[in-house]
Amino acid sequence: MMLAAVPGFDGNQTALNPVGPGAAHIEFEFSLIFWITTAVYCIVLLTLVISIARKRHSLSVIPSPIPTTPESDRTARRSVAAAMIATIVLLFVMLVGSFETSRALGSMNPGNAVPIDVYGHQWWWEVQYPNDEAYKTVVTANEIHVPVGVPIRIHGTSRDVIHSFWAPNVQGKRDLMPGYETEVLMQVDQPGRWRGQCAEYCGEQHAHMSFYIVGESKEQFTQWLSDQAQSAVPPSTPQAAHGQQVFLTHACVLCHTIRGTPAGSRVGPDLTHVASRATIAAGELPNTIGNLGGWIMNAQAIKPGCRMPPNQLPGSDLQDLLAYLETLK
Amino acid sequence: MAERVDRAVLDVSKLTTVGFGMHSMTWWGIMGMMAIEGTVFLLMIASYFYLHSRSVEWPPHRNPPDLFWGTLNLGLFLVSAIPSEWYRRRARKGDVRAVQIGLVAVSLFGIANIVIRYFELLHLNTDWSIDAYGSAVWTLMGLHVLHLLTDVVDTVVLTILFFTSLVEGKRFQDAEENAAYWYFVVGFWIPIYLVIYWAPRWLHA
Amino acid sequence: MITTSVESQAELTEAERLQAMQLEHVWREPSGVVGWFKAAHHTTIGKRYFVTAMLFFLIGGLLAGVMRLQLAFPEAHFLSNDKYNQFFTMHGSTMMFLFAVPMMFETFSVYLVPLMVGTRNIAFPRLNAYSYYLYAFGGLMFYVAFLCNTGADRGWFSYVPLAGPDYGPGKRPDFWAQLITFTEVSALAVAVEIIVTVFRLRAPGMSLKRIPIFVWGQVVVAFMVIFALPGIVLSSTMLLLDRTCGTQFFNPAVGGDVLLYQHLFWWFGHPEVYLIFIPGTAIISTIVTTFSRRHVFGYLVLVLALVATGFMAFGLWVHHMFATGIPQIAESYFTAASMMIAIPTGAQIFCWIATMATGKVVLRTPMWWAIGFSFTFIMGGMTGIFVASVPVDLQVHDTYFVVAHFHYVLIGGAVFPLFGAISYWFPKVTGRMMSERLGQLSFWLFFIGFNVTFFPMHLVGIRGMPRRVYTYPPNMGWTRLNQVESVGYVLLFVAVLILLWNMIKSARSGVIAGPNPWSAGTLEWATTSPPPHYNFLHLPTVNGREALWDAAPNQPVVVGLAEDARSFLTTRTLDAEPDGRDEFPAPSIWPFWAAAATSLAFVASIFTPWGITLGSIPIAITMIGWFWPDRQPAERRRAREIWPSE
Amino acid sequence: MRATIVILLVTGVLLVSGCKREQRVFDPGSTGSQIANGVPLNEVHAGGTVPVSNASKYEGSAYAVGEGKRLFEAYNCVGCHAHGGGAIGPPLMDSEWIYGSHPEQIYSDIVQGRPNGMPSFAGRIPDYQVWELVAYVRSLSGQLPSDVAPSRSDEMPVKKAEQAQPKEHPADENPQPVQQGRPQ
Repeated sequence: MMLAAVPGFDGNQTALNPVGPGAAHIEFEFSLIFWITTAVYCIVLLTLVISIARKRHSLSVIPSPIPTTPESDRTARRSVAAAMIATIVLLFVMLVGSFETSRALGSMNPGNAVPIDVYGHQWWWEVQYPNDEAYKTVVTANEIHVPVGVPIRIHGTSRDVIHSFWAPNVQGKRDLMPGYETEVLMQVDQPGRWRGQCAEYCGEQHAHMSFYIVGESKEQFTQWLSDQAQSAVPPSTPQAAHGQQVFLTHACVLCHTIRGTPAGSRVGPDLTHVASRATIAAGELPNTIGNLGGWIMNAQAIKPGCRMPPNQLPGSDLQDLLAYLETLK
Repeated sequence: MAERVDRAVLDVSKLTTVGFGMHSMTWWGIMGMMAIEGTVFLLMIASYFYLHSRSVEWPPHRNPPDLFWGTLNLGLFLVSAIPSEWYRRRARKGDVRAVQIGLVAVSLFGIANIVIRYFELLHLNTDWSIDAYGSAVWTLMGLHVLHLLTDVVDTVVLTILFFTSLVEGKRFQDAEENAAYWYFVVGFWIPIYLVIYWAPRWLHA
Repeated sequence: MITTSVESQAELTEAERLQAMQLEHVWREPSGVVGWFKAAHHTTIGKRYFVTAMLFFLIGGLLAGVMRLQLAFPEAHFLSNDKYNQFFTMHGSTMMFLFAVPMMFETFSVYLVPLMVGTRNIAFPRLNAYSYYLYAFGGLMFYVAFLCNTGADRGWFSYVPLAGPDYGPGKRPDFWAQLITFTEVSALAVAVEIIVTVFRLRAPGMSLKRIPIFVWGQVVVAFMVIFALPGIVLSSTMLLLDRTCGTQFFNPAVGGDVLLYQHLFWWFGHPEVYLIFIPGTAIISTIVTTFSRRHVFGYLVLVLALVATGFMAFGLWVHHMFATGIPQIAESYFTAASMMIAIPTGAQIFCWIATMATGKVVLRTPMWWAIGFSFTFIMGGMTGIFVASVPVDLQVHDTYFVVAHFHYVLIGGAVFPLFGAISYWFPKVTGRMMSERLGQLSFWLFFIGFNVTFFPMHLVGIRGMPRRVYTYPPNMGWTRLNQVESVGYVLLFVAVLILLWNMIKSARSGVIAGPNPWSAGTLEWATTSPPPHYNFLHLPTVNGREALWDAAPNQPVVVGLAEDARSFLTTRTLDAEPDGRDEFPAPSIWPFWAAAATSLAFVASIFTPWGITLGSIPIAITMIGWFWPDRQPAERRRAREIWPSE
Repeated sequence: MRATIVILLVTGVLLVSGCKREQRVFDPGSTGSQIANGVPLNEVHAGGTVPVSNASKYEGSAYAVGEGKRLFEAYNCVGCHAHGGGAIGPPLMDSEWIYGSHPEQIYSDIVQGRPNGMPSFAGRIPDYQVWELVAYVRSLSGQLPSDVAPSRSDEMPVKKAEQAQPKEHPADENPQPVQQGRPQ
């Protein structure tokens, strides 16, 4: 029944390589429909080809129309009726399968689910781990760490246009729409990095709006969460200290937050722990010092139309700024 | 006309050239237009209630439209159906005089409707750019104004036509269909009137 | 070469020759440049629709080619993201609004339906001309805008808020919205003409159960157009109002709602898909009948299937919105409804197979296209079941799987039948046969190219590639498949070129076809090829489903219509018994001016809310000019009037 | 035929204006992305030069003005100027211009800052963003063509959409644009 075996469908962004119950249920229904429709397709077209081959007539002369009577059509009538019945039965099977899957998805126990808020922005994902004590609320971007084997409740909406939250290995997609709050239940059963991507056309950089769901053990997750809850470490080296000054006196501070510093704007991603993330620019580039530098100098060359302006800092300033950002683990 | 004797024929030379209702091409055309525009009206009304279902207060902190002018217009529309129906029936008899009088009357009614409509618009107590409610009300109103204007222009033109020497069977068909279209404009004012003027009051309570 | 059986030009008597000359004189289209804009015969307008729609098909195809080039390599910079977004939006909008509907509905119904029901012209010929000019002007406007970097770039659906006032700077979405207005007005006009033509102008004896399936298909489509298009009339108008007049329909901050747009759009958008392939299936029924040399099997089933599909189309729109998170109960309903659509479609396919299995199959080019249709369209139907199932749709929605699905449905369900129809009716329209050899060559190239292009899209979609992305990362395992698709495009392109070459060459030097080269059964084959402007020397009467096959030895013809005027016969809707005589209006320049005035108003309204208000004045003037009767014919008619005796 | 020509003429006009209006320059290039600084406008400085023509490039592009509108919020101009009506800072929708209404003057207002609270953005945001802000600010008082100025926003409507804003007539409207960037 499983199609995941098929080479090429074992990637980290495919519906046929489920790593959670949600995607698994869907993969089952997918396979069910796949096998039924494939069989039907072959049978129907085989019949078509055979009947043509048997009744084929020479091309040179177009014969005069042949008379037909209800009698002469009796067999045809019977076979068509049979085919119709078969069709209806098979449709019913697939329909029931579909309902069952929907029910299974609906009945994923939300009781002890870990709440995570996701906000779509043009063109990145804001991720929050709410906490009753507001100051402990963790804010990060484009990377959703989740404990393996525990149900997750994603609560999402959009800050601008319609986006669609979709990590196929984990769960089906859900649109995030301005004016609507939506909830998706999901669960990751395998540790690893599962890629997701915006699936609703959202403008200039729709192509570069991806994120990662990072499945990790409960311990790792709690550890990560408490780390993220911390404010940024104060710069230890003079270079980093100067880097922080660069950050606070240039455009950066106008859009970004670094908790523990005066920088508190919510326009762009929260950078308090930027160095702990594996990618920048909504999953487009690995988070290396080189990429980060290029991104700061001219993001527009990398991701045309994105909201990050070019910042042509003097070389030394840039080095220090990068050094500082690298300390934000 | 010369026909080969051996050829079986179906002679239609005795059939009528003037037909009313289902026997007239124009009637079918008008029906088509009504079907289209009716669907637009219905979908717009549906949108109105959809927007209502998405909002907490309806109308959002403002008064519903004042009843007076709208109701007055409703009354006028209904009365105008009387001369309309009268000349429609006379048209089937080819009674030029009656159709002339009827058309003049309905044109006058139509113009009166437009004037009153102007005052209606002044008393909607909302604006299309304030909120979705205002937009819906004004669009619904605008749709009906559009039809009202179109039909009044049609009627006036037809009236003029009926005072020329161009009157023929087809014109009487036109006259009848013009009445039919007027009923459409009048008929759809009733639900739209209820939606614009009464829905806010009922939904508010 | 083929020998055409049955009636080749029967010898005309002297009387008939005179009659023909008289009709020719009365029905001739005005000549000269100005005359070109007056023309109002359905064959003339139909041909113009065809050429224009074909042109837009080619342009849309070229746009697709550029996109395939961009997608052939990961992170390519051949097209900027800004350009790519315009390209895919223009491609979608062109194929839907400027090619598919005008071609499958307007072109075919305008040209063929009056011939198939055996009358002299389409109902409301001036409206017909008007509809064509509006369509042409709309397309012109859309592409002039594109040339000045104002090409629509928010997708063929232009969802709010992305296309709304706050996130769609400039005028791009406004031009899109007005393109909709143009094309929908022309489609609605033709819908009314077709319904009235079929309900009132059928040849005596063509009762409901004898109407050709092709005509049934177009009638169903006409009704769908009438009830579906108002949905997008509203949504595009609201969008334009929000953008230019500051209304708040889609502003969540003050009670507006972004889903309202989607509901209205898909209320139209889903039937749209069906009104593109229903004519396709109707064409297939026609071709299969002719080339299986027997009355189609299960006529009633086929007709009911078309009607059922038409009705169901309105119950499915939400299945384009599953990902927005709709209530479980609604989900279940729309899943069931979407799957049920497979029943009427399946019924049609089984009937075709039965027809072939019990007939004598002649594998001429049109039949090959019909077979190609079966392979592709059924595949599209199968993947349609994936999309219909809510849970599965949540995975494949807005991925390349869906792109593959609807290209199989639309190219399979519309373009294959279209090319079949071209090779089938080409002799009727031009009087010459198309080359069989080139025809089959183009078929095989197209068939292979199509599958090479679109089958891999299923796979790349399942591997997680979303739609409407201007590029993709190299490490996703999408590159190879995308390159295969791009190669397939080249095959498609060549195939279409060969088809065009075949048309041009055959139109000049093809074998003379004669009135009925396929010895088919429907009425359009009962007149000369190409048909004269009066269509039939004697208006025919009908004695069976396939008028020519079932004609009685001495099938009567209609006489007694005035031949010094464009007169025609009206019949009753159900039994098609003669009902009355009427007269078509003469060709006139006014429809053209009215269309021009309308176009100006539409374009102006993009830039100022006053566009429509002030623009309506010239519209009113031209319309009055259009409807104002001429004295001479009026007097003639009055002289001969016969009033109903009540 | 004639009407086709009319249509073509109309669209021809759109063509000319259209190309400019729909221009979307994402990567402003080395000059535009230089960090703006407070130097006098007429003084040539690597990338800092502000030719008078520069303004029209941004005021002609609907996209640039739209970006300006977004930055007006992002950089919290609304904090003092509200949505143009003014609060702590002066209103920007009227014809009153303390330091002149010409793009170059507004540019230096933003870059150099002004007494009583207007901070200087010198050394912070890139040059092209200043110009986008300038273009948007001028759209607030209807100085831009209505097909370029932004439509309504998806927020509580607090004022007419910029594109519907009647054109204000500042005192210094007519005299030539100042050669000297410094406020007189």
